Amino acid sequence: MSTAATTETKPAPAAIEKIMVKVDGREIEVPRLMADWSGKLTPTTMIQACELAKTDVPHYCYHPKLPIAGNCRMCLVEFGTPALGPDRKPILNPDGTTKIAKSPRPAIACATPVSPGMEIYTNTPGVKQMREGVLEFLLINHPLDCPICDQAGECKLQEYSVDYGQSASRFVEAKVHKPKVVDLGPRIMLDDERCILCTRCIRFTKDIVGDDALGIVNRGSFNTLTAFPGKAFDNNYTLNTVDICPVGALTSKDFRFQMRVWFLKETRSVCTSCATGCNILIGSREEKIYRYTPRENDAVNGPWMCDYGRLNYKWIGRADRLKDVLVRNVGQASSLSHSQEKSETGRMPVLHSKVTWTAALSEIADKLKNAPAGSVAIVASARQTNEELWLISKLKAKLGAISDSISRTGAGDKLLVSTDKNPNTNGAQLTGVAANSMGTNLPKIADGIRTGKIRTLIVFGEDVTRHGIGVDLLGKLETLIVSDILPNATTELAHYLLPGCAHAEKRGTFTNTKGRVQKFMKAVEPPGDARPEWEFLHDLVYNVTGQDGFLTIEGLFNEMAQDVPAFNGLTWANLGDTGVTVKT
Amino acid sequence: MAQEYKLILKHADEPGYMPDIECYLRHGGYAALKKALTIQPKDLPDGKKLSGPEQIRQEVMTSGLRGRGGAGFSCGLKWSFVDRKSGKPIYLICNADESEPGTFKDRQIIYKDPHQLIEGMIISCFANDVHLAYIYIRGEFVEGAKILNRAIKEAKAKKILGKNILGTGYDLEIYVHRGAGAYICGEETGLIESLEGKRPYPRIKPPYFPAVLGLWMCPTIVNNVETLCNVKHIVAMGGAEFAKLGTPNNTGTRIVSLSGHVKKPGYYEIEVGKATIGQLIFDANFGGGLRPGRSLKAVIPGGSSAKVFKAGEKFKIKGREVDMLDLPYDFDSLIQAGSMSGSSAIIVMDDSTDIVEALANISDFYAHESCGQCTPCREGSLWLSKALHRLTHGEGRAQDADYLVKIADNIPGGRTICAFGEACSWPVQSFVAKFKDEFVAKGAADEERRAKETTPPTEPKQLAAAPH
Amino acid sequence: MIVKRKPLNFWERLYLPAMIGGFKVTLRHFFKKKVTMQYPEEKWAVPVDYRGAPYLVRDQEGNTKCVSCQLCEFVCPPKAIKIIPPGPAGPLADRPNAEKMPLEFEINMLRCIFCGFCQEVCPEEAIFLQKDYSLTGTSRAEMIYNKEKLLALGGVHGGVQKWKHKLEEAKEQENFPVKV
Amino acid sequence: MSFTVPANLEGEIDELISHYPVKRAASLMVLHAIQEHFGWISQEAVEWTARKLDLQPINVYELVTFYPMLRQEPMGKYQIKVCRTLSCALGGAYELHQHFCGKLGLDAHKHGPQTTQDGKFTVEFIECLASCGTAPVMMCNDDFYEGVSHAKADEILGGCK
Repeated sequence: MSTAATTETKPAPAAIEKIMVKVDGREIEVPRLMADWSGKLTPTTMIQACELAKTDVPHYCYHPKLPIAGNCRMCLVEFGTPALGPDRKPILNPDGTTKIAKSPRPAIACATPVSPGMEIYTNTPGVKQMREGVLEFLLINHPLDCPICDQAGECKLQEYSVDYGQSASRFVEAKVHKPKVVDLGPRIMLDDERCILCTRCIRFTKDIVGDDALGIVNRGSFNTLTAFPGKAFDNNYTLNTVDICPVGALTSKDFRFQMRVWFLKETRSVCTSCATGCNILIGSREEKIYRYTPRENDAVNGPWMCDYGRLNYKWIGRADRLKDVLVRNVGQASSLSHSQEKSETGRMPVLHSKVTWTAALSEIADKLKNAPAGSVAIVASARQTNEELWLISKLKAKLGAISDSISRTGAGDKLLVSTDKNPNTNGAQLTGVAANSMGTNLPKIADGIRTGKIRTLIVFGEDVTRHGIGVDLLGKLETLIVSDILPNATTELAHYLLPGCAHAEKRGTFTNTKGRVQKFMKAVEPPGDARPEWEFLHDLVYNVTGQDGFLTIEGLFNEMAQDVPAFNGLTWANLGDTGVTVKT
Repeated sequence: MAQEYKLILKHADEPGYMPDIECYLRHGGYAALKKALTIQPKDLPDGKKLSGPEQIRQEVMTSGLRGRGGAGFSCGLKWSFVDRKSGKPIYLICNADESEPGTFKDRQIIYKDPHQLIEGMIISCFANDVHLAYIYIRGEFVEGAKILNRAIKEAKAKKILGKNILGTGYDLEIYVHRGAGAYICGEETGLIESLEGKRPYPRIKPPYFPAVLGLWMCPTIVNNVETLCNVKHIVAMGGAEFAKLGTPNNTGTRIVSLSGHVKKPGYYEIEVGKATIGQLIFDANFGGGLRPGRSLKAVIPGGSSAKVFKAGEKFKIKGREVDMLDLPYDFDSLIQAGSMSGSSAIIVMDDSTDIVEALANISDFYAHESCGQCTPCREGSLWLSKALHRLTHGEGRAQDADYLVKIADNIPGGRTICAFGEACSWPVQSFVAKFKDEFVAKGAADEERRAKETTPPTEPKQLAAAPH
Repeated sequence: MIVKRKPLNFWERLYLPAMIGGFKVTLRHFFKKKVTMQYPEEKWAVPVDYRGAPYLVRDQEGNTKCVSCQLCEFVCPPKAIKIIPPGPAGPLADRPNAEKMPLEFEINMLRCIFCGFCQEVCPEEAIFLQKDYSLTGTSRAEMIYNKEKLLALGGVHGGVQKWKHKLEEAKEQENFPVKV
Repeated sequence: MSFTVPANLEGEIDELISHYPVKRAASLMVLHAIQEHFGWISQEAVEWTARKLDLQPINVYELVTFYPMLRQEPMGKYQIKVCRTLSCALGGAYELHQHFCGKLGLDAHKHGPQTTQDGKFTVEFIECLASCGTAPVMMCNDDFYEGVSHAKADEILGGCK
């Protein structure tokens, strides 16, 4: 089998010297240098060593993808280094082991580099006492308003309180009160009383986004996080500060008071707002999507995602979603006159009848089977999955059809947003459904319809009336088969309308702009009769070509991987949660 | 009888001595600079050459000069840590942010003899290959900043400062940078951040040691005003000669600031360790004793953050029992006695002092001055101050003595980014430990009074009956 | 193991003494106070701490105490509670500092098992199991009590007004240099 | 925007900026210069400074709110700052502060600077002024006074025209 699919492209595994350290008595080998927040190799810190040793060190201000601040003091640990004699050589114990000189002062694990032979102690009574002390300090001026805090359930203050908190407070003084319900920007709400001043948000927006918008004002215990008065905290990445805020100081206005997080089911998925394909978690409850949060994948988005993508989920739950399989009534308009009101597009509505999937698919199959070669055109969408596009390519081959997809471009940025707004442009091209230069076949299809050569048009998820195949041309078609999610001018004119699914309602894979094939899972049930396209496409392909295939997404993907050269060697299983990069 | 030994303030208080350059030159000023700039390279037995600056650095090391700002760290050692191979410029900052309560020694130098500081700075800069230096002066010294600026202007006019100093080809610029009322700017990394135009948040060490990653991430030396002035005298008299002043490991002279309940508060320059605390307080040529009819209650020996000494306290030092008043005023003895000489400021409290009020005052200061960067200090300093405020405003409890210590115990010992954590908790720990009865009595008295005043609390309301 | 039955003696085989013994008990009860109650005409005196139906309560100023934290919904074993949180655009809470109260709060009394977990878990003392034990209705829909009904049934609970206390404390501190 | 900086002040500020290899470092000195000229640092002044130093306004605002010497609102014509820290407190600073407050009709227990109704005086109880040997000490605007007795305090007030 050819293996066009390359394996993970990790940073060149240059020979980095390994050193031995001990974490809580267990010896572990760690590299002397490790990547810091920006990816630069810097001396390995204690917290990194502890992570490699699978020892949890509680922390608030430390974040692996942010510059180190060292201000929360939660990660204080005790440590010792080999005792050196006057000759600068380690002193040995009588039993031959190296003598360790324990440091009289603790160190913050997040900023202190490890040295060979170092011993880190994270579970001594002293360390526990320090953590308890720090936590108590953090809590004395905290409002303790968990019942109304959106962070409750995923709050570090709550989590560490379980481990290191006191059952009763000895604080009898008045708490420091600070501004609450501060409107920080269009998407962010701030509660300064909850803020523990870890400065993660400040560092993120300054060092990652480059928008130095947040800061701390006043002094001492009155320190207060704020943006400059009158200047909104508004860039395309603000909502990441909500994710990294270890407490409930920064909350999302969109998610504000919507649902408690412990009710949310988290589904691994991929953002479809652009070709970057940020890995996400879809938070849903009872078939309703409440939020997207980024899912860490260093090969794609790190721990971040853009605000636009994050909030671009509401259309999935829209009331006007296509829910029924519809067939256009024959001789409509004249015979049936009960519906005279005009549709959104200003045209007289075309009347449809509801039918079953089986009936509609067999009718379509019949029509396609009888269509003369070259009389069918397919407009697929680069928003469809690899599997769906591959099934379409099978159909295209059988029918000798001309096909293409529609490109979408827009402004991008240096961080995550791609100029390509289709999530699967690479998939559409690798499966051969889209033209090499996406969209160049569209005028040819329009011409074909105009000249009468093309009699049947199959459209997936695109409103072709806005891309050069107008209503008049669609009117000339013998058969217009449309699959979509939301109604538009094209769906209105369809002879067969097949309701499809949003990515959150099905499984599949996308190939992002860098050629990374990533899979996504199903979070919610599709509305009404809507079915994932790959499911009914499979039926259609089977009916038209007579070839049987897999009726599971796993099988389908594996079959596709064998067929499409670029995907050779991939299997659904070896994609893992973070995907595999292929050559595009 | 212990005597003052005036080295740095030799001329400052002479009648008619003016802070201008002519007066300074008349008193032999800038001679040490000329000497420093013209030191010839010395051949070493191994064939290498020791340059002039290297020789000055060696002299400073030989002199045993310890920093006069508070920590008492060896100046020579501090200079030796400077990363001279990085290729980055080296900066020197004079820490003139004198802000430790009780201290007013640098003020004397800046206001009365600014050129001595400038000379000390130029020599130190020359010794460390520095071409740009700053004097970070506290904002309240409005006049001081003006005096220094005038002095710098005068020195530039005389070609003592600026390009090609005294024709030796050495360039140095010194600028005065004013603070704006923040104690934390006295912490060297906080000072660097402040100078960089940021909030004066002290930096984490590691990795940001000023000698390697200081001002603008370049190697930086931060020295106290008095330390830099001493450098001039070291060059003038030679390191070995300087080391003869004072006592071993505590060389040179120190200006001691004496304040509080003494007859003659003020500053006194002594050879380090050549006078005891008792002499400084009681001798006629120093503090002159307490006010009539008063007895000594407590002494804070090194600025408000140092641990307090109680009158009559005895310490075991080198197997000998020493009374608090007989402690020689130097770096090491005070550390052995559990406190520190800090910025050499002695605050004397007589028996009229309410010790709880005094601690509340100190705690208020630290709560106000905490920068709020790291958790224990930010939250702890205000908590301590609030608890003490309760105790001094009739809301105390007998248990508050232990309460205070327990809070204070959670702040110091390397849990904070800088030494402010120690500074705000040491007074509380030592005051309460040494005067516990007063704290308990005050709290107990409050409790008793409140019990008399308040009526017993009403029964908590029960769930109202359902309305059906 | 087999336990051997003891053979009956003569008097026991006669049955009469046992019957007389039984009648004696019956006779005794003729002269005792009756314990039966003419329910539903007669109503039972509900003991203190009885755990009847859960209702929402208001504070002494008539404000809704529930802040829609949904802990009761989470803990409810038969999933009888459904809360619709206010969302970002929802109504403001009655109490200015509490920020949040439920848009809708429903308890399906057909599902409720009166376990009291909701009362126990409530951080706001907003829901109490009260004295109602006989809940009737003519439809399933009627047995789903909404917020309005629950609040009306629940009455007032005078407890600590923590949000109010916080607000007052904050107002007192306007002296402090908190200015944003 | 109504906030304009006169040319000579801007010249002075440019000179200050030239003292530092990194513009940002001049922040404090620029703010001092602005405060000396305008008496306080308004929001517009913060924004102007930020533009001048190629910073974001929040960077400057962080400083203005940190340092007590920088004023965010207009102060009295005469700013009286009495030191309250230990040595001065032992020397009678509380009585001195009370004396000023009493004379000027201000509340001695309030936190922060207080200005008289007529805007002539601002009294502030501040931390150590570093002249503990001559307690109690105070400042009236930029002038420093040592060993201030109540009589001397009255004299100082009298001298404020």
